[in-house]
Amino acid sequence: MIDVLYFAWVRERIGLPRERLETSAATVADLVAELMAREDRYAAAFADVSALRVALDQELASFAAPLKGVREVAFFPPMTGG
Amino acid sequence: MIDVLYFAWVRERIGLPRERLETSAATVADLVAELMAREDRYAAAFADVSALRVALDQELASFAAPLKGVREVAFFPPMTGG
Amino acid sequence: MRVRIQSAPFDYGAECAGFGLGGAGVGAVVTFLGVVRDDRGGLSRMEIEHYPGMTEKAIAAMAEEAVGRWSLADVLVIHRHGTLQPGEPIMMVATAARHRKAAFAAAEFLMDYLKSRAPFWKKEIGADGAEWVAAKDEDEDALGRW
Amino acid sequence: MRVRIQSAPFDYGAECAGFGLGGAGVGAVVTFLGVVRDDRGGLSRMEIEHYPGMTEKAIAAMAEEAVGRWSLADVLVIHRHGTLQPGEPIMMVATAARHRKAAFAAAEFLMDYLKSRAPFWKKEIGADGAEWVAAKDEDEDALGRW
Repeated sequence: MIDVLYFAWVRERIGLPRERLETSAATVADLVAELMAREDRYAAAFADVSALRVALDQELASFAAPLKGVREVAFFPPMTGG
Repeated sequence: MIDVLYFAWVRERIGLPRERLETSAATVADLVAELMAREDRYAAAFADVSALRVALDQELASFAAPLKGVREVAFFPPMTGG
Repeated sequence: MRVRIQSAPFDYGAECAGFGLGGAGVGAVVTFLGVVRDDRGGLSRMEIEHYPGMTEKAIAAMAEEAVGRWSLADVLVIHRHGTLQPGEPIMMVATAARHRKAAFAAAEFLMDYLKSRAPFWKKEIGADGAEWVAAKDEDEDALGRW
Repeated sequence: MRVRIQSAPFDYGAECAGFGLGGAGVGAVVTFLGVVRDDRGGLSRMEIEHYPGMTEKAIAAMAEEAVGRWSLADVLVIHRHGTLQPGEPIMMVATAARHRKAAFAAAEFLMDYLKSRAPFWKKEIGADGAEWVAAKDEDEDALGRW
């Protein structure tokens, strides 16, 4: 089981802030492919992953990163703090 | 008549903060030569003009600048504000 | 070193008062205040979303790096989330160092990293609808200088 | 635009409070505080001499140039003269602009020019006597970037 969090317009497109999933995805990219195959709203949210960022256990990571041992994945657009 | 002001260690070496002089010096450098010829304390203060700055009527100037029309000349070391 | 993430307003003047003072080696304090700007004149409010947990960790890591790189005597970061009005303070950064160059560099470093690496997202709500603020290439590029 | 040259202490927190706010276009405020540092541990006081008249004119000219170059919404410079104790605030600069880059650049510009072009001279009085602070080459060199 893995916690998946969505922020900003990713959250709005998918329609929920977080969910708990059973997945056998080996990498972030595999998880994205799995989600996109589930429903249109996921396909829409992940249509352009170059516009997205991912964090694994609250650290920025790449879409090629492995999910082994990870408890929390978060997807969001580029940050706009400050 | 011209007002001549001294600041920081220039003031300390010459021993006064300002004086009013009658001079026919054409340039700042001429005035410095006149002063140095007056007394040792002036010669000591102006020994190394590369360590000094000059302002004419409260604007930074060069030692080659003409004195015509100037009412106030100030000599001081490089500034250390801030 | 203090990092505060909060929805409540903060008092910039009160935070600046006395910041970094008390140590014999501090010669320079730099403080930065970010304010909600109403560029097009129709902004009714800004909503700032963040990632609780990651936000604190990410900013603490930036602040620690700044302390190490510029030998800061103190650093403070405050960042708000939630609903803000135009003209309201969003966030502040303060740095205290021996010399002005270090205090300025550390404050600019923190601002550049907060802009692009702290998990905040801004949404502008105005007369003509709501829009997520897009990240700017120049903000990403600014990281290159560090 | 305000420039104040004074022997009296000033209250950094109070000066920061509300500085630059009120205009819809202000997104960034940078404030700098310079403090008397006791590097060698034996400083009993600092005496700052200045050139009344020229000081105000020189700083006003720098502040006007900064306003023009970085489209500042506001600028404030306070500089003390007379006798100061270690740890006491010497001077401050505040800038308000649309974006952070302009506010930072203007504040650093003003600091660089105040260091080398405002007619102040510092003398340190300590256990081992009194000494005029020497101007640093790096401060003069810093002007080159503007």
